[in-house]
Amino acid sequence: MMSLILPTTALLLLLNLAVGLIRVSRGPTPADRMLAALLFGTTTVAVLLLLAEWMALPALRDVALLFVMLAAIISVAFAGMPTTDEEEP
Amino acid sequence: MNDALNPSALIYLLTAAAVFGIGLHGLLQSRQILRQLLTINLMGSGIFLLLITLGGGSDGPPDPVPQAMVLTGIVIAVSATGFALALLLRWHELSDSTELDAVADADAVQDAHDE
Amino acid sequence: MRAPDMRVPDMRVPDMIGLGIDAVLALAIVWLALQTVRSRDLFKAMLMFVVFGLLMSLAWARLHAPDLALAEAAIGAGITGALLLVTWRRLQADGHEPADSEHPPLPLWLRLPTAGGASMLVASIGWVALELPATPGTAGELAWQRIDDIGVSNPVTAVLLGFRAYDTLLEMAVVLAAWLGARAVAIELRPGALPGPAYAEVPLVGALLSLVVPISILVAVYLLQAGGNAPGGAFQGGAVLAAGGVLLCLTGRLEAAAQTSGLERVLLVLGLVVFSLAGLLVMASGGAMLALPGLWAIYLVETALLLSIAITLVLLFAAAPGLRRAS
Amino acid sequence: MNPQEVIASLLLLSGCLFFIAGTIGLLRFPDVFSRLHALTKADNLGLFLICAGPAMRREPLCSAGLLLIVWMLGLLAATVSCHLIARRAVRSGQMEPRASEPPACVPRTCVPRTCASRTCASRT
Amino acid sequence: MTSEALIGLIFLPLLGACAAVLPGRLPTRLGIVAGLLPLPGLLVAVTLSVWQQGPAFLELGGWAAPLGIRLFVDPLAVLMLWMVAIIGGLAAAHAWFDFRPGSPAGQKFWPLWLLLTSAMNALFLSADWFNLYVCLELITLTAIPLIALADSKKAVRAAMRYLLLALLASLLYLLGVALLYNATGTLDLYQMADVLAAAPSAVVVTALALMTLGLLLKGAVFPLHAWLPQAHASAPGPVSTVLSALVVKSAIYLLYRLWLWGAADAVATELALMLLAMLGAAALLYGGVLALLQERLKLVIAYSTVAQLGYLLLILPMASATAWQAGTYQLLSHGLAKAAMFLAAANILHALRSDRLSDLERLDQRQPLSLFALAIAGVSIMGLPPSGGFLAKWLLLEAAWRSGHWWLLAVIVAGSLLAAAYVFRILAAALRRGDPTQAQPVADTQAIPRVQTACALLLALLALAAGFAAAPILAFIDTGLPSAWSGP
Repeated sequence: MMSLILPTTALLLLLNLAVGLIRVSRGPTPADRMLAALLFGTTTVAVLLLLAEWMALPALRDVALLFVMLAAIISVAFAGMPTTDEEEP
Repeated sequence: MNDALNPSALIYLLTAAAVFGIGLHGLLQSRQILRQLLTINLMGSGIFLLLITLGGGSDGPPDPVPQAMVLTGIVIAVSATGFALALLLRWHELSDSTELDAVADADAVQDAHDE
Repeated sequence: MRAPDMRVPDMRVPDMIGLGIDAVLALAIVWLALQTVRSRDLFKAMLMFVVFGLLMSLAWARLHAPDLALAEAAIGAGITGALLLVTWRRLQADGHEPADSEHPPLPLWLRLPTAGGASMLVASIGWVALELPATPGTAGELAWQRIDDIGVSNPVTAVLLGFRAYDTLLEMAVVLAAWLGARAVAIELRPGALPGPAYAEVPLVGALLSLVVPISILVAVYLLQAGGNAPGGAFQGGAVLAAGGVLLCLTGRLEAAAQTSGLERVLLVLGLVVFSLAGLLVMASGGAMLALPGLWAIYLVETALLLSIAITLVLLFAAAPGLRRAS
Repeated sequence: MNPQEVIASLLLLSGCLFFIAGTIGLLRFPDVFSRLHALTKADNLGLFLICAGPAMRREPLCSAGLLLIVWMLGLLAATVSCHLIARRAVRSGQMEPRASEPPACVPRTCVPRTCASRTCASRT
Repeated sequence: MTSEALIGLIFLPLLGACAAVLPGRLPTRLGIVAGLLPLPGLLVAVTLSVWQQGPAFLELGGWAAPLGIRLFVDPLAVLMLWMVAIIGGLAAAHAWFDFRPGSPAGQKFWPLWLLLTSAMNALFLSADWFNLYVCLELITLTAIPLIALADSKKAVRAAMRYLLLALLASLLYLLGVALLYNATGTLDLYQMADVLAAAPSAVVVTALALMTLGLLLKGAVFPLHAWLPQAHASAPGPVSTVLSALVVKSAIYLLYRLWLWGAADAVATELALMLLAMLGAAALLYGGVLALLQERLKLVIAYSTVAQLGYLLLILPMASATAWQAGTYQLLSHGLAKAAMFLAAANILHALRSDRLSDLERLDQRQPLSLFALAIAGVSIMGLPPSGGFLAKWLLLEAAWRSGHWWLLAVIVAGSLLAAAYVFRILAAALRRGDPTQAQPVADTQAIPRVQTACALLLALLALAAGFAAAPILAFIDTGLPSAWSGP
């Protein structure tokens, strides 16, 4: 049962992520893209947790831990960037 | 390796090839140094993926030697990228440009005049 | 669910779902690579590349390579992305928007067949290679057989610090060379090269720092000690520690200094020196060069490597000769 | 099949639902600020449920603890990230709901009323 | 004793580089002295051992080949190591004055220089394809910042271009290595050579082609040479010297290892060797013509490198002991002569503040010794007797004659004529009297340290002496013919 639910959930989340790629691609502002990238970060963490359980690779939980820990770095780097003309509505 | 080709290995193999080719295409297409660095990293990822796919295709435990090679490769790639970005900043400061012009031997002959 | 008759499909269906996961992952990876190359907006391209790294990490997980997933997570999410974004910001600082020029260096008829042909070549050759009969006595099989001689149970660590320790040592030299090179070409620091105090005022950032930085140290130590018998090791740990440092730089807690301090210099070469000297000492006492005697020596060397990698990556990120605490 | 597994499965599936809801929000909400809501709220709840699922089945407490830490850190990261991104968006003058938005967001009614009105309120 | 010496060759400069990173003048000096001075002594031990006991392997960590990494030393490796020690040592002595230890420039220069020395020694000794990849990257990441140290716009542009191409080249090489590992299950160069014939040919041919392409790019072989001239011409003097005399040769060295050892039994080797020789011939002619067209001394010398590298590839299809002697002797004599020319050019550039050919007039009065060094080295490049270059080209002609590659004879002669033309063009520019009314006063030249002049002169004399002392060197080289050519 669990061996069915776990990969199914992971697959659903991945499909979800793939759909979310549209937002990164479409933008229109850098903030939108950044936001979508953050969504991917969270989704990836969830998928890793599921895979850790399903593939019996507990080390993947450490990977998930790294991702949540470091997710903020990119947005901090992003927020420090100057705003440019193209973002002006 | 097993006779029946592991389909998931095949998927990743095709991915590796595609990523490598896309990276190469991007490298040939762009003059923007930052993007060229991205594409070089893409090509590297393609090669790493190929190494691991080929090494893990068998039924037995995954081959640790390609994994160690890829780990080494990842660290080298990030080091090289770090240096390349520093050099790019220097180039930007000196030339006020973020790209390289086309390369030609004619440059060198011209060289005496544009100093 | 219901009865034993579900057992048989129960074995098969998850495999097929796994295949579905692989397929979605592969498509997303290829699409992201394509977007990295194709999008005219460089910021978008960089972001695509960062997301590409995220998914590569999932791919490593699927390929049973958790060590690589860890490295990709630590380096991709923590270092490369921030490095790219900050460089882009510095390039923009004087009002120039880096954008692709209209004239690619090679004409389309040359570059499309080249890249397409190259990838088809790689695919077909890989295909042939996948079907190769396994040759007995390969390096990988031997590594599994002789792993007990090293004294660690993580085969990747056994290869990195045992069988192929020399590669790792030279790799540390590459890391050092990258920093030396970056310092040799370092540009004059302008104010605003790193985000300044204006930004440190955001109260949430303080909360983030007070949690993430200690945890990054903790996780680095954890990964280091885990490296012996589980995925992890000096490189992943060093990258995590460096990510903590990068965060401190980004939030203005650390700022660029014009000089490299003595401590920084010592840390930069520590990994290389400890590794080399350990190898030489073993040789001097009658052993083989670089044959580290036992687990304690491996941990000693790994600790030094971790510190060197962390400081090097942070300094590479700062693109400055040194760092100091912000006043 | 024991009750633990049933609960875990339900948790996982509902977590998945929240993620999907978040993505729908990301795709269809009209501007950055409303999209932020999708990310911070739905996804973190989803992450919590997905962390809770495996934790149900875990015997050793420490790995459940690790999952808890993962979730807490995710919460923190999302909070800080969204705050910073929103701050930056405000500074760059994106308060206006974008008129030029492609029709991906279609009917106005799909925008949560609170969200839209808050955006307006803070603008005036 | 040999194994300690081999380890020392790699680790002394490496630890020296670490010392040079530390603050203060003393650690830097200590690092330079301890990292470079003992190398010739160690090499004497290695040479004697190879001479008496033949080529040797050293297993690092005590792990046998497919599992661990081996070092391998044979006459070819010894020759390259000697070149690193001598050319690198004299160039370092030259650099001592421009990059004083303890000065800001010296702080940047010396750690990179020592690491580069260590990386080249490691590359010439390594017998493991992946380890060679790491060595190549280390060379790239130390050589390029050294170019950028010149800090002109031109140098940084050349460095950036070189870096991007070198990274691409490394990736192509790595892809080849990845495929080979999968086909053979080993990364060891010599073990792989034994099993390569049994591996599926499609994989092997592709892998070899990719590795060769990468190495041709790194070795600046025509038509992939475009990055080289600017990079070598705009770098600081001592750096140009090692780049031209040693760094590009490391890629050619690996091509030798790949095709004459590693892939000697693989399919299509004959065809590949012939193709490489054709590229060499094209490089020889194209580089020679371009060298004739340059207006700056350092660019002439850099294009001369593009041309002279061509000779090294010409020997590949000849497959005889004479051809091997010719190739290795060309490696040696070109290295010495090119190093002398670049150091002399650096002196001239420093003294005159220009290296335009039109500014060189009355050089015989202003910089007599540097001009002398340039002329002697030019003799070797042209291949006039009694220089080492003459011997190399003579052997090459003989080998081409014997193997019946008539077209190569014509190419070699044409290449030498072109070389003579561009060297004489330099000399003519240097001896020109110019218009006496506009002549610059001799006092305009800047004095340069005597040691710097001496380094250039010494290298030029060594290039000349290589023509006299040939017998023992050739006898030594003969003990280590490529495995493919060891037949009669």
